[in-house]
Amino acid sequence: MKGTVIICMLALCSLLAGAQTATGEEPIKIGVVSPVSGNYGDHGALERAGMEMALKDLGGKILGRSVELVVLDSESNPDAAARRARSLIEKDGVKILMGGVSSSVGMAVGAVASERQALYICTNGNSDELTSSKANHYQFRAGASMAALGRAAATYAINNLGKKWFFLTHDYSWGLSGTRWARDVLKKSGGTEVGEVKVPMGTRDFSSQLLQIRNSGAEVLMITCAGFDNVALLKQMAEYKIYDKMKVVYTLMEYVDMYPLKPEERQAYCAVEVSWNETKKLEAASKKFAELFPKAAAPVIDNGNYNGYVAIMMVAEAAKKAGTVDDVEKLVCAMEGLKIENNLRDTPSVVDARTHQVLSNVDMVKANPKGTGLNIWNLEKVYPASDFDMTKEENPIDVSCSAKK
Amino acid sequence: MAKLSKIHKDPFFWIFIVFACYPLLPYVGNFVSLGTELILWFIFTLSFNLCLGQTGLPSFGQGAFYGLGSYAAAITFLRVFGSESFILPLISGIVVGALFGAALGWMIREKRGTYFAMLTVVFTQVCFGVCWRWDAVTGGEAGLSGIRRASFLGLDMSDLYTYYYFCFAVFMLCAVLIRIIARSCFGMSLQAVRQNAVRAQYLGYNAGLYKFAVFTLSSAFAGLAGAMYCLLTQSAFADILDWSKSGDVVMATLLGGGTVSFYGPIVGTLIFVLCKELLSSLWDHWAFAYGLSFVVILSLFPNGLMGMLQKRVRGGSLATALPNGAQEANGQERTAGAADLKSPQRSHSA
Amino acid sequence: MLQTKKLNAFYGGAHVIFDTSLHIRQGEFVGLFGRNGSGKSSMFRAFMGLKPPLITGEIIFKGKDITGLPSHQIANQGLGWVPEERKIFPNLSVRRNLLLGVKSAGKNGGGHKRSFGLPEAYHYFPKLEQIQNRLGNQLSGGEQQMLTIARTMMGNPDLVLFDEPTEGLAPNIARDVLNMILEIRKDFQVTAVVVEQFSQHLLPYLDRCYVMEHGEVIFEGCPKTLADDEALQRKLLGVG
Amino acid sequence: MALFSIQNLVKKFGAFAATNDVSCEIEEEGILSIIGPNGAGKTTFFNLLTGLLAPDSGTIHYRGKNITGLKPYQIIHHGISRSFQIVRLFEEMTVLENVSVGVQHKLGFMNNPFRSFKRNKVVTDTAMALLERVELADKAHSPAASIPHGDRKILDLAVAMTAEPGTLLLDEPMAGLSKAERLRITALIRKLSKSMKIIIVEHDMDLVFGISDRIIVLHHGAILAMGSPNEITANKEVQSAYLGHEVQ
Amino acid sequence: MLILSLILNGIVLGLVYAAVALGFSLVLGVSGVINFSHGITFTFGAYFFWVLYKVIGYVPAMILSPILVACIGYLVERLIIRRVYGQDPLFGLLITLGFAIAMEELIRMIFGPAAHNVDPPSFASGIIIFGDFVYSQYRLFIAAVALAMIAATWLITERSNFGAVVKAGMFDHEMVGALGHNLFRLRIYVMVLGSFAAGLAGILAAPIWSVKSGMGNAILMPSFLIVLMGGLGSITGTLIGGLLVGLCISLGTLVAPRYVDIMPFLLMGVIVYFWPRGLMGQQNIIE
Repeated sequence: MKGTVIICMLALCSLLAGAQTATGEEPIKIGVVSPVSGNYGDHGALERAGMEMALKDLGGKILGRSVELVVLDSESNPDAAARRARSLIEKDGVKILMGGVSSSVGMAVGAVASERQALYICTNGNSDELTSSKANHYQFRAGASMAALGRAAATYAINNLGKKWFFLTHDYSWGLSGTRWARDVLKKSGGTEVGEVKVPMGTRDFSSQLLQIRNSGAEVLMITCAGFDNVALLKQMAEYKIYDKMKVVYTLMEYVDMYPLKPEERQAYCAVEVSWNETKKLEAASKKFAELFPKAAAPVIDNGNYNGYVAIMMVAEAAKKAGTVDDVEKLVCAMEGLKIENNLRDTPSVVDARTHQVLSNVDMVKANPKGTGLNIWNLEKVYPASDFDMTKEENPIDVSCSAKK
Repeated sequence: MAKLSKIHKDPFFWIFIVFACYPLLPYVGNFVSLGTELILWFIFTLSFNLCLGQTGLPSFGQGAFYGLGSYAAAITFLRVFGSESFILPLISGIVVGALFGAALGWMIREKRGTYFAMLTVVFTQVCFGVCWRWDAVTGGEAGLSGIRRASFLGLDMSDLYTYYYFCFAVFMLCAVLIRIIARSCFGMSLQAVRQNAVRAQYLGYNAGLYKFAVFTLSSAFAGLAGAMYCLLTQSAFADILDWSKSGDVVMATLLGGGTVSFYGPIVGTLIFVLCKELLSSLWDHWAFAYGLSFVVILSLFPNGLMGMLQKRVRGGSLATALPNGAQEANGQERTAGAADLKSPQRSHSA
Repeated sequence: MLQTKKLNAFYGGAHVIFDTSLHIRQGEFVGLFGRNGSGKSSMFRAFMGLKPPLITGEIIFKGKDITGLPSHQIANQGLGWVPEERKIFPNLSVRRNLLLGVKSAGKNGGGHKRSFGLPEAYHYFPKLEQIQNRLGNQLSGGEQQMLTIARTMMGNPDLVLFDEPTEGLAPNIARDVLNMILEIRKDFQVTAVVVEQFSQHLLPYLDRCYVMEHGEVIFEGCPKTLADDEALQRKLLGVG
Repeated sequence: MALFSIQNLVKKFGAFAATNDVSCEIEEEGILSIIGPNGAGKTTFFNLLTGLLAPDSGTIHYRGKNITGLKPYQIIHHGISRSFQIVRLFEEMTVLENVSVGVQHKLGFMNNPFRSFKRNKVVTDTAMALLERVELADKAHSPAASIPHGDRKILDLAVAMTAEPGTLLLDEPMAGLSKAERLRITALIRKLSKSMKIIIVEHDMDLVFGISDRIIVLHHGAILAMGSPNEITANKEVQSAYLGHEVQ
Repeated sequence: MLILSLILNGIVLGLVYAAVALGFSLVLGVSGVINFSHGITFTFGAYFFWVLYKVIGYVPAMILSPILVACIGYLVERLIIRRVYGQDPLFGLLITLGFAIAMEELIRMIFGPAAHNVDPPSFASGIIIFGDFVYSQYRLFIAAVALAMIAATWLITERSNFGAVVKAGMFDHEMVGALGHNLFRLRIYVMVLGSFAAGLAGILAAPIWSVKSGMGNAILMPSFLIVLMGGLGSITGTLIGGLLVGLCISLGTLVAPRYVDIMPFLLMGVIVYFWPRGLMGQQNIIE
């Protein structure tokens, strides 16, 4: 039996060794921890598509070296994601990590990055914590913060839609922060809050909540809800004719969540990180994107792929500035204050040195009841994220290079 | 000296050698944190096998204790003592694991078979749900992070290799302990309860109490493994309480043949965990193969790899234990009064 | 009709039936006597394809080898079993318990004989009609036994195995049950084997009988011989 | 004081009273047999005495202590042990281990529960001595599943004896045994009866009438007669109950 | 008025849960297998429907898809669950769990991970409004179909001969076989019936919950709870259990919306403490 045990062990250990890639001309390896399987697999596919598109635009090279994306499945599970991130660093020698659809995954990978001193760009987590309480020196965020999105949506709603609000909150840190910032705006402008329901993650049936909301007499329903739950929510709001009773505002919406719905099922106002029709550049990029990825869930540039795109561009431009991709410390410092010109928009995105937050525009869109094809929404207003992101008083954290010294 | 010459016959010796050298091996040695994780998995599956292999308890809730242990360590570190302690989180992991194990064990000590399994599934789900929601304590879906490995006995645990060897030492300690338990008088009593609960009762063994005891003990070990995992990842997440973790530990144990061999769980874990990692990096839709592997393994090798290798499937192995037991119960009933319709009969399936 | 050749059965490590050869012919009423533990019930279970888990030898029913077949196939060949434990389904009413006896694989016996259905069941056991909506777990021993017999008959078996049909019944009820068995057997031309420890009542009606002891057949012959054999009787009753 | 003092014991299964208002006193000495026709409620009565079943009503006192409704593992502490009709052994263990498991509980292993089982000399020696007493010592290291049925029956008895009971209840000790094996067990029971009370449920009348000091006859869940073998043989009611005549 | 709406909503949800739990409960009762693949049959129902209803219309798709799901149930029994009968309960649990994981991924492979959209039928869309009282027509339609399913199952188990065999099979396999009923076939039938019911429930849920590969997971735990609360083998028990879970979830949104999905577990704990076999449970083969 001892023989069996030892043979099994050695055989399996060597199995692992076999998984190592051969070395030759050193490509730049970028580790991507992103959901491949599981319920968020589609969102993961989006951000990876964005990254690939950016690489294509760069000709596949950064600083003259070829770039290789090493993708590992995060399973949308922070535990698995952290494990995979560690394995990317240990096994593949990766120094730059990116990816992460949910904030929890972002925080988990960020913690690993900080422990191992690797650069990490969280692409799609929007929770405030990523750039406040859970911020660290090695961690950046390409997507907008919930503060910027929530306050943009709330400002628009208070100015245009009504002052009696009801909140529907996805009951986890991301959802709570969305409602928090919207409420902040509501209070400051003297509106009234009629009520709030919190729905746990994984809720498929919102009928009880919607019955409450319908009876509340609110003018505006302010929603922070994402993922599969959100698709169900949109449908059920149509089912209960909520859209007739009040205006529905989303603090953050994904194009792909709305795209499959019928016009009457999506009568909402939404804040989005990027709207494909914001600029001509973006429209052109969307066309290109649709050609490159015919199988993508939606044929436009959406939040997910936009953030992936920005993350790669950020690395490329920071590398240019620092002159290296191997020295993580230099790269981090180069990123701080970086203006990402190549971001498909007319205004560059700026990396905030203090919080490591990338500040782009936030778009406010209104669903298009007669929209056909891609035109599911009209662009209503463009807010610069820097106007709404957390102020120094609200978020005193400082993870910049200067602070480190 | 006679003992020394025989030591190479003890599988533990080889496990010791392989994993003592592990970080030094070329190629493989780079993956220290994977190695550490493997070692923690070993503790976890060995502890689970105390339930399944030794006592025949079909528990599907072991992942919950692992997760609770990991939370206990994180909370101890971050909230309760507020100190940079290394050993306190581990102790609280053990204590919390044991406490929850005791509570569940006490509630379901008299249940059997399928009913037992169902209740453990439900328990896992409740624990998961509470940890997921109660973010004031558990950090909710984002989990807890910011845990550091402080120095311990002058050793810098934040170094990966040091921590690896610490885990290795703890593993060897746990493994020896679990082996001592399995081979002790107490372990023999567990065997007795598994092999014939009625007879064991007539020898004075309170079967319910023994099930409770072993459940507590095994969840204490699981809690320790969880706490050490928390220190490895320096974070704690609700996701590890999900039943997929419980499923993995049962599968790893069965794959190795935990019911026929003490060392089965170690072999099974090694193969299971590594293959899962490898597969997930190779194929986007790895979950398909992963799921099918359950079906294939369970239907083709119900006694696991060790069972296959040993080629002596003992009468009471898991796959056959139940029908045998039921058969005896049947036989007993046939004389237990003509109108005795009380006890159920489990039929054989060909 | 039913024949065993060198039947051996093992029960939890114990060898309970040794090289037994029985032969039951069409239309016969055969008694199988023996003390507890002599292997009678195990024999029936072997016939029915139930445990004991291990049997060797051959069981031939209506010319077909039924050894090793699953029990429902054996039952559908026309073998009925009135188990010692009665095995009433406690969660079903009397009526539905009866209807369960109707076989899934259609009727047996080729239609030349009268078929036993619900009306017949109530005719022979009027008590069952009175309690037809009562649940199985609310019956007395006698009612249970009647129900078991009627339920087995609902499948119109060609051969019925009665396992201690009067066990644990008050004498007058036991006699009723026995009379019903005799009557039904006559009316429906059923071949029957009755297992009892020993029964004086039964002897006059039997065509043949076997006596088993320690898993072996120690006597085979006409009931009259057994009736005269005082020593064997006393041995069977355990008073000798 | 009587060993067992039983008052108005009732156990019903549904509407069927398997034990119907049984009251009796069982004295300290000798071998007692419980007989009765099939279905008379012997096994139920037996299971009530040994705690496998809890009575619906009535009380059982053992040596003056109320043991009604106690669980098997509690009853054993009062000194009552039993064997089984269908042997119940720890099938994956060896013969010696089977006995040792019983012995270690008796010796109070919980003082040191994590002591190695195999190296526990006291337990092994006691178990070995017991095996020698029942003449199974030569098979001590064979797996329990592999020994002949007669030996298994004896092993079952030996395991029951590990509790060093004051009363040993044997459930059909002869079931399924050959002539020679039965003689062996009979001798063994005789030997044991010198040091403890033995209560037997048995169909083998040779054994019952050969070794019993007293016999209880059960019929329809009630006690039909109780007395010495001679009294029972002479009892008309018993005769008729066995022969199936109606008892008026 | 709100309370009334919520109670009605709880009842509707409860009926759907009960309809799904029926199959789970029957398979558990007759085969003793904790069928973790029950959720995936629910998903299969929704997917077949999504594929079919645009091609062949609403009603034909609603009839055809559960039949296809039932075929899958048949295959699962024959190829997978059959291998673990009579073994440790963990075998059945794991083998079906593995199958469910694999099938979920297979669905993603074929149809992609994104959610798909199914419209409610035109005859049952819109809402009913009586003053403050609002309710969705489609939900009432679902409730009616679910109730019909439960009633049909009740009729089958309580009135038909087949149902008697099913109930008997939960109690004593041996005698069922000895009466000439094919236990193997019975297990297949029950699995097919259960899959059919789960598939139909999946179709009903598709328009309101939308179609996604992971949708089956949401109904697995309620099935567990319903079986534990209501008791195994009793249709009435399943119905009661379903209504309890539904009402608990619906009214729970008023009390503690965050813990709404944990509350049924607590209720179950209380019930199982007082009624170890559930409210209507009887002795059965899984104990």
